[in-house]
Amino acid sequence: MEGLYSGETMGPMPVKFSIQQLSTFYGSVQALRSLSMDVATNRILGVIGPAGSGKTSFLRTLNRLNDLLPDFRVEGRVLLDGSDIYGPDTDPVLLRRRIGMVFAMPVPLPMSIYENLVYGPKLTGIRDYQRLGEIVEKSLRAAYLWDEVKDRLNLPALRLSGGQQQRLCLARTLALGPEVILLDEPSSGLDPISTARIEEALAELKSSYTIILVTNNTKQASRVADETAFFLMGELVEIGPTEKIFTAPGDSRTEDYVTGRFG
Amino acid sequence: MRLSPRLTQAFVVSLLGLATAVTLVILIFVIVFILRKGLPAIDMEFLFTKPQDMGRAGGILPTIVASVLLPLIAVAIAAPLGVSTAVYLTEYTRESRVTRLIRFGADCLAGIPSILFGLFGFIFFVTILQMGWSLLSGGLTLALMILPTIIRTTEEAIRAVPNSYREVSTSLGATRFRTTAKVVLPNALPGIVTGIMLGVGRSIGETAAVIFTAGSSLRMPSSIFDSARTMSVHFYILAREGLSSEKAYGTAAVLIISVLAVNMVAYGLMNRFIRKRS
Amino acid sequence: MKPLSHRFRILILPIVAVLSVLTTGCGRGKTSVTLAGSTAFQPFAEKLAERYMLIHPEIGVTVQGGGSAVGIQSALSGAADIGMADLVRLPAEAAELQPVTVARDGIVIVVHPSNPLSGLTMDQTRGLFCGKIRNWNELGGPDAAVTVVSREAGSGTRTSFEQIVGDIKLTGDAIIQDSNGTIRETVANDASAVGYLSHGLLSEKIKALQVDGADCTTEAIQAGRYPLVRPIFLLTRGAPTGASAAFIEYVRSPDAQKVIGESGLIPAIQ
Amino acid sequence: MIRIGEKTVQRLLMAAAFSAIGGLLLIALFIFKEGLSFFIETGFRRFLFADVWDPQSGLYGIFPMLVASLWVTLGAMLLGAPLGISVAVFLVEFVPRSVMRVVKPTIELLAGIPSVVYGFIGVMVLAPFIRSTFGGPGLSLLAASFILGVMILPTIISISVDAITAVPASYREGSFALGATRWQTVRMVVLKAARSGIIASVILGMGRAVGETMAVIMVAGNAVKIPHSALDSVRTLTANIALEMGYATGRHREALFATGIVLFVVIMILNTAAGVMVRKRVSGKKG
Repeated sequence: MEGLYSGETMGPMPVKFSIQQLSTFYGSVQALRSLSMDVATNRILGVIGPAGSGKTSFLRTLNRLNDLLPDFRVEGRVLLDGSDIYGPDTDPVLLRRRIGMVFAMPVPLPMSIYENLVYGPKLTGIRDYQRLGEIVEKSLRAAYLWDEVKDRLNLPALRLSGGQQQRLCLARTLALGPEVILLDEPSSGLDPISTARIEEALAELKSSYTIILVTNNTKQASRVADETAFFLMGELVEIGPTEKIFTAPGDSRTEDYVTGRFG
Repeated sequence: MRLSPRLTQAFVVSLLGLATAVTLVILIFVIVFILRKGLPAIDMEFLFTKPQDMGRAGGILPTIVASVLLPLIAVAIAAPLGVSTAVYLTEYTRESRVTRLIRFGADCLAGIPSILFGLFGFIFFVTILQMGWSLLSGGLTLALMILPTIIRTTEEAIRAVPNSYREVSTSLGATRFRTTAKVVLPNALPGIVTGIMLGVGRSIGETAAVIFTAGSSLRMPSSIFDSARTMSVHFYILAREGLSSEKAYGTAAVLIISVLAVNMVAYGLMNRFIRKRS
Repeated sequence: MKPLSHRFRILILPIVAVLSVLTTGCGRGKTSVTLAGSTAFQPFAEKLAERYMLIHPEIGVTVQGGGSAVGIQSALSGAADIGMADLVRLPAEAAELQPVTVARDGIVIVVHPSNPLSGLTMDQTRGLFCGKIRNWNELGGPDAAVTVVSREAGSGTRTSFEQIVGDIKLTGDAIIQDSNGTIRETVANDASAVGYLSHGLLSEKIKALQVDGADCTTEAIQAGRYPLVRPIFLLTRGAPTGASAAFIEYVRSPDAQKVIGESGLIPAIQ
Repeated sequence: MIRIGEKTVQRLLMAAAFSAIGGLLLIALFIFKEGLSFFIETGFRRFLFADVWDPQSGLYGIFPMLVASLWVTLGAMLLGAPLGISVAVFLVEFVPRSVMRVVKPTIELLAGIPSVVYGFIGVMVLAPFIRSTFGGPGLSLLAASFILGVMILPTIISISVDAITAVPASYREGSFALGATRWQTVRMVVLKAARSGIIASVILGMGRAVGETMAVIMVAGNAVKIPHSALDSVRTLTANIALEMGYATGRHREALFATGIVLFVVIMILNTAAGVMVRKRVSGKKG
């Protein structure tokens, strides 16, 4: 089923996610209010909006991480390559292997760097020591961390610096070989150099992954994202190519937010 | 009169230090009391031969074997059961009235006197299930006695594991079981080991319940269906029937040294395991 | 790096191996006789069992404790072949059991070695334990409040002691200890204490008192001069048969009675 | 890696949970079965609130023992809980980790020592000391509370140590960053974060104190009367059960099981009280 961009002339792009009237509830509290949008494949979608606008909740709904919350409920549909991820025959475990996620605060597992990286692949049954070594190197290089850690892979991950830990988390997600990468404010609390490293990595990764980057740093969105979506109070206010959103937004609320007048 | 934070800190720390000193003095007094009375009785013959003349002479080898086997059986039953129950209560069910009721029940049973566990074991395992006085009946009874402690300590340890680890593991495509086995339990290990060590300590030191279930036969147990007398029960009988206080304290000294050794080994292993990971 | 689950598997292997080895043990190879009951007689029964198994290696005799009530219960329920009880009068439940007297045990009144008294009459004993005599100076001793130490309600030693001395209503603030060993320790550590225990436990830490002028010796008991004596019964469901009968016969044999006499009890048969 | 069916794992864990809980329920039922009929026949007045316990003449009043049990448990907690928690805080917060790693197993050794050994130490050392310094028979409520206080230390200390060490370092760093001293950090941040673990240690410690049998019998003197001072000899409910169970038959035995039921209810009340008391105090401060 082909999803078209809303109001975009650049010809139909292959769609990774097609989200239709998505609403989410934590018990009685509603987080997202009937969201509808399409996410193009192999491009970076920036998601901006003030705190509490439902950005993170949206992200965690895509890889069904919100299932961990006891009274979480979903309405509407989220199609990944055409099939509804909340449908009965979707196995959330397999889904999460296709959709990797990097959290706001870097959370390395309390194991060595090596064990952190091979954690995902081993779950899919890869046992061959040689193959694991390749995956580790490939993903560390993709996250621009290989040179700094290649000869101390047995070091406990908690001994790395903040920036290195975040890149390790990115590498760990890449090691899983996902199709989509979700990033939840990856550079919050990082120094400019580490932030630049992450953004370089994302630009590089765009060619082989669909990336959704949630950030409250509008500059980062304008630098990195191909398309940008503006969330407010759980609603999708507007979505479109990044320079259109930042120079000629269709909705006054987007304009106020992007020019920094509020939020 | 508000003391400056620096002064209150110094005052409180010295108070806490005093509390620790008092505890250590008591601990050392108890150990010295036992070793002073017990060490003279310990020699090769005492450790490796069978008791004679009602325990007034000879060694305590059968009781040492029983004191190793009984807690082993109790923990081999109670640890898996207890940890699984705790995992089920924390990871696999939502916090509800039922889980709170179970937790409350476990707390109350942790307070039931061991004599009632002993009687239950005597009537249920020894008589009804025809297991007779045996290490198995004793092990099962002790398992039920230490179960509440293991369940509670494991639950607390699991609850202390930060939720972010579970989220990361799940986001990397782990099932709930793998997340529990690979991330939650390894990080909750210190608390679990503490619970099990308290269980071991309690089952090694128990007398009332053991006499009614594992019995107090002085013969060397050749299988878990044989009755056997642990070191604690041996001390109990020797001291209380006034047979030989010298042999009684010798047994207590051997007991203390082995319990201390077991504790040290268990913590050494666990600390090495943790240092490797964090 | 082996992840934890491997290590667990490795850890569990030895435990399972140990347990499986143990479960195959020789189990009930030989015919066995189980005794259970009175903690006071248990050590003596063990010693006799030891000697008996030297003579009859094909029979395994195990001895359990738990107290006279457990002895009676186990004999009734069949958990034990022979019950051991040291009660002067057996309770109603034991009516079905057939008692055999195998030994007698003298109960001796003990005080702290520093106590000058050397003996008591029956009336003085009754006065002390009923709380009528509250200070040692009433008996010519030092001016100190008497600490009465007694066994717990139902214990063979106490029931026998109270039945022989006659109509004792134990004083409310008596210290209760539940074994001979702890009574000895309590009296040995309290200069103004008075208690009673099996005469087998006498030691230099405590001082024995005469009763009506008689010392607690084997010949005084057998001559009937020393009153505080109680029988020790072996109980079987109906007449003893097979291995149980053989063991009981052995316990009543002169050899076993000599052993009982030497290790602190009074033989039932001269 | 073959993925063990999530469902089978869930069922296995549920089976383990229910067998464990089933076992514990079995014991509770066993105690209630043996003692309930007696409880109903005799009724509260002649059992719970009567104060003469003389099984030979059919009098089964346990009020003095109920009072004694509450006093002994309270005494043990007054000694064990504050001392235990202070030691736990001191070991984790104010002592280098290497020292803690040696001290903790040795303290846990206290848990392995048989209670009958504590009993003898009480009779031979503690009771004579109390008798000489404070008077009275020595074997008393004070001696029982002291010995129990010492015996529950390992439970309270080791579980509290784990609860406090589990508090993430970031909590402490946050507080230090605001200029708090170490003790202020402990009081305001660490103890609150470790609260549920510490409550668990206190409850388990109290359970151990109420359930302790052997040591209490040997040092409490076991006189059946309501204690008027800490120096009086007392008999707790637990001691009574253990003292006479070896010889009790018929109604006497049922009365002892009924005492077990009373004990079970007492523990329930103490546990709920401990839980509520701590929660109220903490929320009070926040409010």
